[in-house]
Amino acid sequence: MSALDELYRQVILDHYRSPRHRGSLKGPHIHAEGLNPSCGDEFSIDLIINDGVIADVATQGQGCSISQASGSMMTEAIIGHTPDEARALTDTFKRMMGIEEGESPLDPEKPGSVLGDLEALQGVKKFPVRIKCADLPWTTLADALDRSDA
Amino acid sequence: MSALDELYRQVILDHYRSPRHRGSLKGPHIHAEGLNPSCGDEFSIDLIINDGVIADVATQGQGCSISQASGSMMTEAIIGHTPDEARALTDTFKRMMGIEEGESPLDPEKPGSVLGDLEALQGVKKFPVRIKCADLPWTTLADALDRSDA
Amino acid sequence: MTDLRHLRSDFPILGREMNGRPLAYLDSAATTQKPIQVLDAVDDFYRTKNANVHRGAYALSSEATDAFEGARAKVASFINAGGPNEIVFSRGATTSLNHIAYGWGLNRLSEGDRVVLTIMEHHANVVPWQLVARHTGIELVYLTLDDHYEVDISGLSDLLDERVKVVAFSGMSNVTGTLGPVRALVDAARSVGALVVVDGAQLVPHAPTDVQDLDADFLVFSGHKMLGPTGIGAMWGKPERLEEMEPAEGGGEMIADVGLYESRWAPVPHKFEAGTPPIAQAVGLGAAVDYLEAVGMERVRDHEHEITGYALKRLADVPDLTVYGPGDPERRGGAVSFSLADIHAHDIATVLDEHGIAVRAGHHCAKPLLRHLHVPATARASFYLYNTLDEVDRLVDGLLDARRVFGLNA
Amino acid sequence: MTDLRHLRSDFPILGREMNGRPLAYLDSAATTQKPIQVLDAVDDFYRTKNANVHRGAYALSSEATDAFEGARAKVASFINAGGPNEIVFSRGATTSLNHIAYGWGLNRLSEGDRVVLTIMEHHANVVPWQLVARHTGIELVYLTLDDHYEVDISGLSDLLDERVKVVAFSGMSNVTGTLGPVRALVDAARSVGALVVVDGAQLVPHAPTDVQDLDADFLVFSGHKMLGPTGIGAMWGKPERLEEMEPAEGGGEMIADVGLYESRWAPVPHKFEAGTPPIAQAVGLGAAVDYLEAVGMERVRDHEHEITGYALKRLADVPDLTVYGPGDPERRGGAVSFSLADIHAHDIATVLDEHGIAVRAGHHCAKPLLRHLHVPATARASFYLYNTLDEVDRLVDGLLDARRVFGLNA
Ligand SMILES: Cc1ncc(COP(=O)(O)O)c(C=O)c1O
Ligand SMILES: Cc1ncc(COP(=O)(O)O)c(C=O)c1O
Repeated sequence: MSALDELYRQVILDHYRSPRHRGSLKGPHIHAEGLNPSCGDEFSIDLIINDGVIADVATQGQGCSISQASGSMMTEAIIGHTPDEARALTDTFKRMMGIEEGESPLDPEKPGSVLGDLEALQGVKKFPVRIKCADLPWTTLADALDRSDA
Repeated sequence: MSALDELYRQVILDHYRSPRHRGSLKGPHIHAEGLNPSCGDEFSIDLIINDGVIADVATQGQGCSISQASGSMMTEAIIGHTPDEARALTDTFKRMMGIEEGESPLDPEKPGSVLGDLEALQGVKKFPVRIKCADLPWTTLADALDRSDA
Repeated sequence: MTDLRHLRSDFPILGREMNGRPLAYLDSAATTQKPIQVLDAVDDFYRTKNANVHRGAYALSSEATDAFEGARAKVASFINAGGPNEIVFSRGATTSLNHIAYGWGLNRLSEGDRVVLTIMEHHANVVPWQLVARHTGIELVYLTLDDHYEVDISGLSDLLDERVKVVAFSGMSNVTGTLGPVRALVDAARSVGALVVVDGAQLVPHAPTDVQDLDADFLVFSGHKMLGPTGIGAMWGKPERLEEMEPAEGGGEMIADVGLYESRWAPVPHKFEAGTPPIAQAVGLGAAVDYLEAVGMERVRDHEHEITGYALKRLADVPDLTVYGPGDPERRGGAVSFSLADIHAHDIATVLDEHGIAVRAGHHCAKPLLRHLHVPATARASFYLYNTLDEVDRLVDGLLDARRVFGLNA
Repeated sequence: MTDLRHLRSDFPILGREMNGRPLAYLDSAATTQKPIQVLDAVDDFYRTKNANVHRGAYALSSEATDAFEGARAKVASFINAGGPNEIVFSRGATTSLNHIAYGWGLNRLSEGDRVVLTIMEHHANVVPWQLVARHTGIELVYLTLDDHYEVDISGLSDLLDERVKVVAFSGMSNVTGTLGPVRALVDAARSVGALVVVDGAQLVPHAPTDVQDLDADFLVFSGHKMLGPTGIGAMWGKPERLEEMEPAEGGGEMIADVGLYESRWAPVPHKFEAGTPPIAQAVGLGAAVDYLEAVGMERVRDHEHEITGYALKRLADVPDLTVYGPGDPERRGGAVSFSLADIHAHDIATVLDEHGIAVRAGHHCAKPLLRHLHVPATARASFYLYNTLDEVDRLVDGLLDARRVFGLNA
């Protein structure tokens, strides 16, 4: 597979074209917005945390397939988890992408076992300019969780 | 004679150290000020024109030996002359210095015959950075004469 | 075809490979590449003449000053200015526009005065006026674009009254390639005595420019967009306007005298050049101007018309591709913005990059325009004298590959 | 002696002849010469990486961005800043001081507020405040120099009250070599909550600088005075101050969003860097910093102390020569201003130029100081790492020849 085809895997295009948990939430929720000023990509997130668990999530935004797909996959990965688990996931993701230091957490023998669909974003690592695209939703999530003090 | 000794001839040093017609004039006079902003040299001139003739002149200023000597010699050269003669002299001087286009007006056979002491300033031509020093008093004079409408 | 292919060897970077393919640099609206003639001029300046300018009483400093002022004279004659003193060097078009907004605007405009802009302005011709508005209460008024991507001047006469003090517009849009309607806007401004500021960042590099014909009050442009170094640009101003304008920056070299509480300014243009100027960069810009003049600005323009026309024709064959900009290559510049199906502009740029093709993606520092066009980002190819028709073909092939990668039929 | 003679071959221009003699360049306070390492870094950037920064979605632009941001990181670590984001690139010290005066002063100061300066300030730290005073009504207050050419801080406590909002001063005078009394002025400013701005144009190039120790709010300096290219400089700011400061220039790259009438700014430091920055020049400054670090700033300082000490000693033997500046070489910088008998400074410079020696003559952009010293112009020799004791000997010989030319006994 060429680097391009590895970058734009089917699962990524699918999340880009049909983003999950799209929209906004009513009621007591946490809201955060992220912007990548250099390219103009935008991402915002609403979270509802009930009984210490992320009960619902909705996102809005515009931008490239990488940022939007990363955000869509993120929503699926965090829903039903505690804020601390979401934080841990954020770290795992950032380590996989080389954004944070540390060994890649993935198991090369069993693709998909650690981060599920998100592992498809590994192809972005060959495109350093695009890493911040994949990162935007996660930085916005981290910001939201910080605000919640949860 | 070295270029330096040609530049700083005795007559120039003499005018520098004992400038002629130094001071200011009272009564109906024309006043103009000149400044060379890059080096800070200053020169100002007072003229009294009676019956179409420059009857008196006085200058003030500070600056290098070239600008001050040029101004001192200028006063001697213009006093008693009409404004038009002073303008013509200015042109002759500027042509000698290569500031204005045209053949040098000097007679190499008879040094001093055209511009008197002022011909000593020819040595400045070898020092292009200093030409504007020699020119400052003359530009100020031209300015004064323009104001007088004489 | 005005074949300028032989010039390519003057540009070392064009020999580079990018992702395994020869580099096709289609981003000259952002910044241009530099010929060795410019690089050598800069290098030679540092190696043989470097000293600070204007202040020196020694020969080296006077050589440096001559080189710097010589560059000013070259730039002046390049745009047919009345003389070198009508040229003020700056860091670039942005700084020059800020100088005008602050130096002229902050000192001479007040509450209720209006500045007319167009919706296609680069942020460099929007934000400085917004900053000055904060301090003065001036109002910004925008002309919009019509369906053909031309500045809509139909409402212009209604808009004109004595409140309009400045009309400031781009000579050519860096997004749509739209040419500013210079004649109409200058006449309109004159009819109410308003100042005319032309942002020539995309104009001066690409076509012969004659400020006598233009008849504006100010024209600004950047060296790095016309083969020159980064860090240098210029403002041309009408002598009367330069006289009446206050300096926006204070410091050394721009003064006649400095007192403790007040100062007097040096003559134009020096009063606008506070501090040590970008000396070597001005020398480089002078060399860039020499280079462009040797090629001939008519040829530069003709070459770009040809390549832009070819690009518009070939892009029309790519399914689901929309070009944002006028269709007639003779009536537009060589910045070609487009979108392709549902593929985001950044993804287009990434695919093209893999093909060795450099295009820009994003809002191109023109957010008001992109909002007006209802598109968050476009991809943009832009051309200069070193580009070839082959590179356009490669662009089209790259776009077809983007369709493939995104699962669209090619 | 910290012998740095071997470095001279890195500086091509130092091999040049001037008026038939080897060039003795004693004007580094005006601008410094550039080593090949810096020239090569700039040239290489243009030949292999040139693209606009931040905006690109292609690999070349990301290489350019990495080079530019890498330079920011180098500059940050050179002055021990908390991180790269504390560094704002500009055209030079003058522009940075204007940014502070406009960005902070114009927006946060008002009538009756006071800015404390010293009489030894360069025009770059005087005129911007005067310009801002026109729009705000702030008052400028000056500390003077005592008989030993030291800043007189005896009246400081009387002067301090809640009206004092800014204390801005030079780390080292470019005329007298006087070091700004950093500790006393920072403490004084802190006691009334005033902002501290240090003009480091002559400080940062010549001695190790640690902004953590300095404890100011802002520090500015110019690349061309520290072996770097012209057209680049930097401002360091405390993070809190950078956050609260408004941008002085508007344009592309400094925004988060641009509306028709209002905009939001990008994060620090980008909000202060409108438009295309001096990209290649930043890369060159990064290389200059690498060079200085390889030599070691302690050695640079020690070398200058030594050469300045030797110069002060030798100049004392020239009859009728007056040095304007502190006598102890360890307590001053390497700018040595002097007058000689009744010979005007320009005439001194001309005579020395004939000897191949480049010194500056004039008011050195410090008219308030020269008025205070009651001297219309001085000649100034200033030293850097590439100067030698031989050059000092040649300076002294030249001065003796000036006496001869002016008919004074040698
Ligand atoms: C139309 C237009 N104006 C102004 C600018 C700003 O130029 P610079 O970034 O060189 O200051 C640009 C460059 O992007 C431009 O395209
Ligand atoms: C003390 C001081 N401050 C500021 C400046 C201004 O620096 P620049 O001309 O590089 O902006 C200088 C340079 O002459 C200086 O010596």
